Amino acid sequence: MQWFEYARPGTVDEAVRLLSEHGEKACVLAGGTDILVQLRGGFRAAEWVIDVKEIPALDEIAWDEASGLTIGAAVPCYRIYEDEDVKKLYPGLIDVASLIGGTQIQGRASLGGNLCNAAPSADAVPIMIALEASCRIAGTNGERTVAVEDFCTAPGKNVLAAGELLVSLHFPAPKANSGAHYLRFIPRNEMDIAVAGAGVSVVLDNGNFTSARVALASVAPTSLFVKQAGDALAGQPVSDESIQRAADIAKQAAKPIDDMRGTVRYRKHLCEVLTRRALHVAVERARRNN
Amino acid sequence: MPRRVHVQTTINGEEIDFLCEARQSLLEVLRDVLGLTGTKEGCNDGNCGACTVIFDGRIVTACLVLAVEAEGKQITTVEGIAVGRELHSIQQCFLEGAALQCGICTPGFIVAAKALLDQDNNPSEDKIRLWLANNLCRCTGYDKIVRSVQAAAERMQEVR
Amino acid sequence: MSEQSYEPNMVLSTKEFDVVGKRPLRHDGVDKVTGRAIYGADVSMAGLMHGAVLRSPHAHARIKSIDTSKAEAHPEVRAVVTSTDFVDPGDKAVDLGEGLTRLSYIRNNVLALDKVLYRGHAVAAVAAASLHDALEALKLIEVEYDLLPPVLTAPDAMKEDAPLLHENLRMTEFGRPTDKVSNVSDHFRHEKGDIEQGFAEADLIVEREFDTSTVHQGYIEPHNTTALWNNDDRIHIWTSTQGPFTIRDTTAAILDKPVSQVRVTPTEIGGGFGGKIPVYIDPVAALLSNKSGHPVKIVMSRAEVLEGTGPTPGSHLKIKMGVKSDGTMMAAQAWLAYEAGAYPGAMVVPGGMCVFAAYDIPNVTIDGYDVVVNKPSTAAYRAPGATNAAFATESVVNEIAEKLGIDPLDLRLKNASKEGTRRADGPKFPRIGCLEVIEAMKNHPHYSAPLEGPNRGRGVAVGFWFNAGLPSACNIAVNPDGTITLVEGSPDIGGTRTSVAMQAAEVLGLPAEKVSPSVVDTDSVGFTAVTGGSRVTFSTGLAAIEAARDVREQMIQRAAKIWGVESDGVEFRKGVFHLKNGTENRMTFSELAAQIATTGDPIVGRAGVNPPGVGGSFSGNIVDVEVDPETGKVTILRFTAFQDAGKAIHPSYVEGQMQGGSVQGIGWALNEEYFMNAEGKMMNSSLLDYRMPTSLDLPMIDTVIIEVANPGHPFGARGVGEANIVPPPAALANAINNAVGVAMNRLPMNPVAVMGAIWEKNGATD
Amino acid sequence: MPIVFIPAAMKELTAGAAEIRVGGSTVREAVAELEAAYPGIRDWLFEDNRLKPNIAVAVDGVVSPIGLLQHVDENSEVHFVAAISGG
Repeated sequence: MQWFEYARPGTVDEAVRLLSEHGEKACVLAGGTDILVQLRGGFRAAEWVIDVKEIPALDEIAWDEASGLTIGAAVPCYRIYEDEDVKKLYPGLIDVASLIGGTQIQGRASLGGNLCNAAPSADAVPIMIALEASCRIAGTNGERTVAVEDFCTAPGKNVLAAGELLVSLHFPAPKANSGAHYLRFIPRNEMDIAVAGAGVSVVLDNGNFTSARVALASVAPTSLFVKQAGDALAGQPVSDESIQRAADIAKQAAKPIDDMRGTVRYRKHLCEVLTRRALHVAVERARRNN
Repeated sequence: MPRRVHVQTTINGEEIDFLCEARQSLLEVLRDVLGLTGTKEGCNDGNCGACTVIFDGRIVTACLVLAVEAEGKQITTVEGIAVGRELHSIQQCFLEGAALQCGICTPGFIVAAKALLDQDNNPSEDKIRLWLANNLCRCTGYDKIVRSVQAAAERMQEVR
Repeated sequence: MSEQSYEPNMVLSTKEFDVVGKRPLRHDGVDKVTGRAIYGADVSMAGLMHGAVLRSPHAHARIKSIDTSKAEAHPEVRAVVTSTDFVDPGDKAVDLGEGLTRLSYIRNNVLALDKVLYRGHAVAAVAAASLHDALEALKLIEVEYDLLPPVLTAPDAMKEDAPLLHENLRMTEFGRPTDKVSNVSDHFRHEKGDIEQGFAEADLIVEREFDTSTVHQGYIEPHNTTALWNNDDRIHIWTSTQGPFTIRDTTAAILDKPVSQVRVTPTEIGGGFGGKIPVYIDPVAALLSNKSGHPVKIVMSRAEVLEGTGPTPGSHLKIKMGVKSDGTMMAAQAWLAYEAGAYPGAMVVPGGMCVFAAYDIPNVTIDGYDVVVNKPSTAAYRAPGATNAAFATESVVNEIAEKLGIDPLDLRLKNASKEGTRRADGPKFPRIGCLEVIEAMKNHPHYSAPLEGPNRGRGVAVGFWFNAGLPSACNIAVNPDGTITLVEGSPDIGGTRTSVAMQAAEVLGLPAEKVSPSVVDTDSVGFTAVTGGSRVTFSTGLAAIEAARDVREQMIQRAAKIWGVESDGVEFRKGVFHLKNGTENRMTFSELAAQIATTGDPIVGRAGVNPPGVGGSFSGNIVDVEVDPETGKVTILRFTAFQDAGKAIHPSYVEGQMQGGSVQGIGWALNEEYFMNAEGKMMNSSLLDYRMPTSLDLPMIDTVIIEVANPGHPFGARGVGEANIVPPPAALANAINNAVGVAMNRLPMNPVAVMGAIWEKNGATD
Repeated sequence: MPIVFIPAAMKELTAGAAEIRVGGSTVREAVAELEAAYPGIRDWLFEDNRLKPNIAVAVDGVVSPIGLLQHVDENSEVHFVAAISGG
């Protein structure tokens, strides 16, 4: 592997200073499950590896009713699915935290890393979009907030400028009668890259959808927020027909490619199937939250 | 000589320090620097589980951890599973249950299974299969591995 | 299934022994569960350098030049080698464990000379103080290529205008050379009866075409080697191999040295399945050692394993079978084209021998084609060639059963091969267990268990592998404490130290624990062929039996000497020597062993065998699946594997072979493939994307061991390592068809493929 | 006298005969008799004066590890088959 130096800053400010000092020559290490593979494979070059796991703001999970849920960008998946608040309030997050990689990967991989890596197939991103998550970003000029759906810009690219650091992810407190679910399709049952995935959230009111959000994995250069699919459900009765319409919209919106994991036709088809199935589960969860 | 980093850590209960390059993985240092070759390399990208170690209480693949990250951590490798001359129940059950053929994946499975049984002494077959899905075995078809983990769980309950 | 009303692992035992058939702990077990066992990559020694191999990024190209000067100038680099570092001893035909091949092919595969024939083909290598430095130095080697168009499948490579891999490869046809320059290196034919007449007499003819993808053995341990070219010009190699003598002989041939100058120590080996028979990096490490003056270790990366070692062939097959309306098979025709990869030697010959082996058919024609393509040079993989062939044949047999309305196992029983059945390639079968396997399948509760629910289906198939004999050697020494040490040359990949030791123990009336088996280097035991061909428990087992008998005879003589009688006055029963003729004089093995040192010479038994009497093994599967009709994903609900073991020496490890082989067959069937782009680049060369089954993809694999004793072995043993991989793809295809009504004719039957077939059946356009 | 089976693809060497009774008490002697009667048989089977490495001798259905030295008796069936081992 290429030669690099290692730093382990203890504060956001120190990390930002290192990142701006080394610019393009620096990369951030959280769980390392993507970045170390990329460095080793020569797909990415870095002279400095900045380990951000010991920065408190990147390492905490915090919940309160007023501001919602905050998950530090470097919190590994297992801490998310073992967190009692997340278990109770954000089952959609549990879905993804427990299916990224296998047990060992979940011991290291983080939602923040999954987002920053900006793979089209990122499992965590569609559900974060569906849950209206936002990203807290620190830089030399202070902080800014970006909606998750605006964070990734192309495969492997994101909005972070040189010297910027993703600190944490924020999820609004779940609305009454809401539910969310992430469903992906893989040929094996574990250890696989999504052929397609659908992250959805719904809010119900007396048998009608109040609102809904749908986002897809692996069918576009970045996770695809299909706003029109969710909008099509708003105000509609909860029924197989309305869900089917939203699923069909998701299918039409998908712009996948042919590759070793699937064909265009198959992936578009999966978007319909997965969106439909995920919406049914989300509805069930919303009803249970009654 | 490129700059090396001094790391202090605890491996199998013993305080150890070593020098490494930042680019070296924990797997490399365990095997090439510390001589703990029980931890195996099968893919070097986190997909086979042969290099599974317990890292501050959680299993990880040592190929996806930098050795410098071991600073101040508690690490358990396969060499630390048996207590003295006494095999761990999992090791004993793997032997009795013929859960290994070539044996290259065995250290990873034993470490992963120990971490599972430490947190759940009566896992279902499904839970065992899910927990171990990051550990590939090409010889056994997993049947005897899963049965041996079940047998170890029973034995550990009896002991308690 | 929560309540099991049946035994998941059954042994239909026909003969009992004292040790054989029991389940002792394996002798190497403690080292392997504690991490102490030393595998090839664990080898370390003073002054060790790390080697790395530069591989071609192109599937087909001429090498114009290689400039290694910048790499040589790297401060940490100790040596750089290319194919020009080989002494060229001229070409010759050699037999190095896996049949005839040309030395030039092996040498050029180890390091390309003038052409690269697949992406991943080794071109050069460096040795440096650390692996990181070696890998950095590889980037400094400049290779100029002239790109040539690649050809990637057998049907494409057989076309008249196909790009040629080898400009001087002339096709052999029907055993004789021709002048035809071609990518087809060999065309053979087996004929039996009158094929035209056979089809004319058939009431139903089914003809289908099939494709199977290139797949890898997928052992978890990458190839590795450490070579020391010593100052006395002797070369010592520590490596993970199925055949230390094969490595010795091949390395010596490539380096043009006498075999006595090469010593190979087989380390523990992390899986092989046929893939660790060929030589790849051992001669390269030797060259690097010679140039650098240091021992050099090379360990392949996973991508190198997938792209640079031998997978097993993809294939294109046509099968035509004709039957009477009562199910009697009248005629069968096969056309098999297997992809050898870069150099001749696809596994089509055994494919042709196995394709109709399960059936007694009067009229048969089999054509086989060995075709070179721009993929890695293929290697054996567990019953090499047979799985491809059985996928095709068994699919057709299942279709015939369905069309005739006959139970698929009844159809097989009606036509099953038995002792005396003449095979298509000529000889008659000796005692085989084909009928017994099919009967056991029919009688198993799985076959009659109800299978309810939509999109669920059940499938069956059978498979066959010949197994191998080949030479093995064994020495046994008697220790004064009544134990024996057993020395053998067969690397232990799946518990064979124990299965071999048990056979010696049986002869000597000892418990298995009193045998201490060791696998030793090529200077320390007689020639022993590869751990492959399901041969170790059979052949090395026979060597152990013979060596133990040798010990027993010497022990009887010693007892006779002590008792002052002729040796025919001593009898040996169950570990005890008895003086005949009424007296109470007896000595246990241990008691006599304790007296050896004071009563004469040490007792050492020895044997070298090359046994005939190999027992082929039949296998079968019953599998239940559920298919998601919206995604095409196949979930295996229940799987039962059947196999004739002759006599299961250690039933746990026989079950292990059956379970492991079945799961490899499942992976081959459902997801595994070399996914190549048009340029011949493997797109999925990682264990993330080369999708071998995980624990979560499988149910328990139930087993039934059938014991139809092999008359060629004292305990009746047949090799069990291979036949188990043969039936799963066909059984799964059958089950998928039964579940959702689509006939799958291509492997892998992954979700995209199954969904595509469902769409086609439904006439869906989008 | 043992019977040597000639594969269909080789029958042009034996004027179409598929099964030929020959003398000899070993495979080597049988092949020598065959060659005398049908010149060309040796070239098919031999290379460098020994059996080609990809060809094995099966006598009565059993592949012989000693090949040409294998004893044959009155009613032996001799086949020349592919030599295979396995994975």
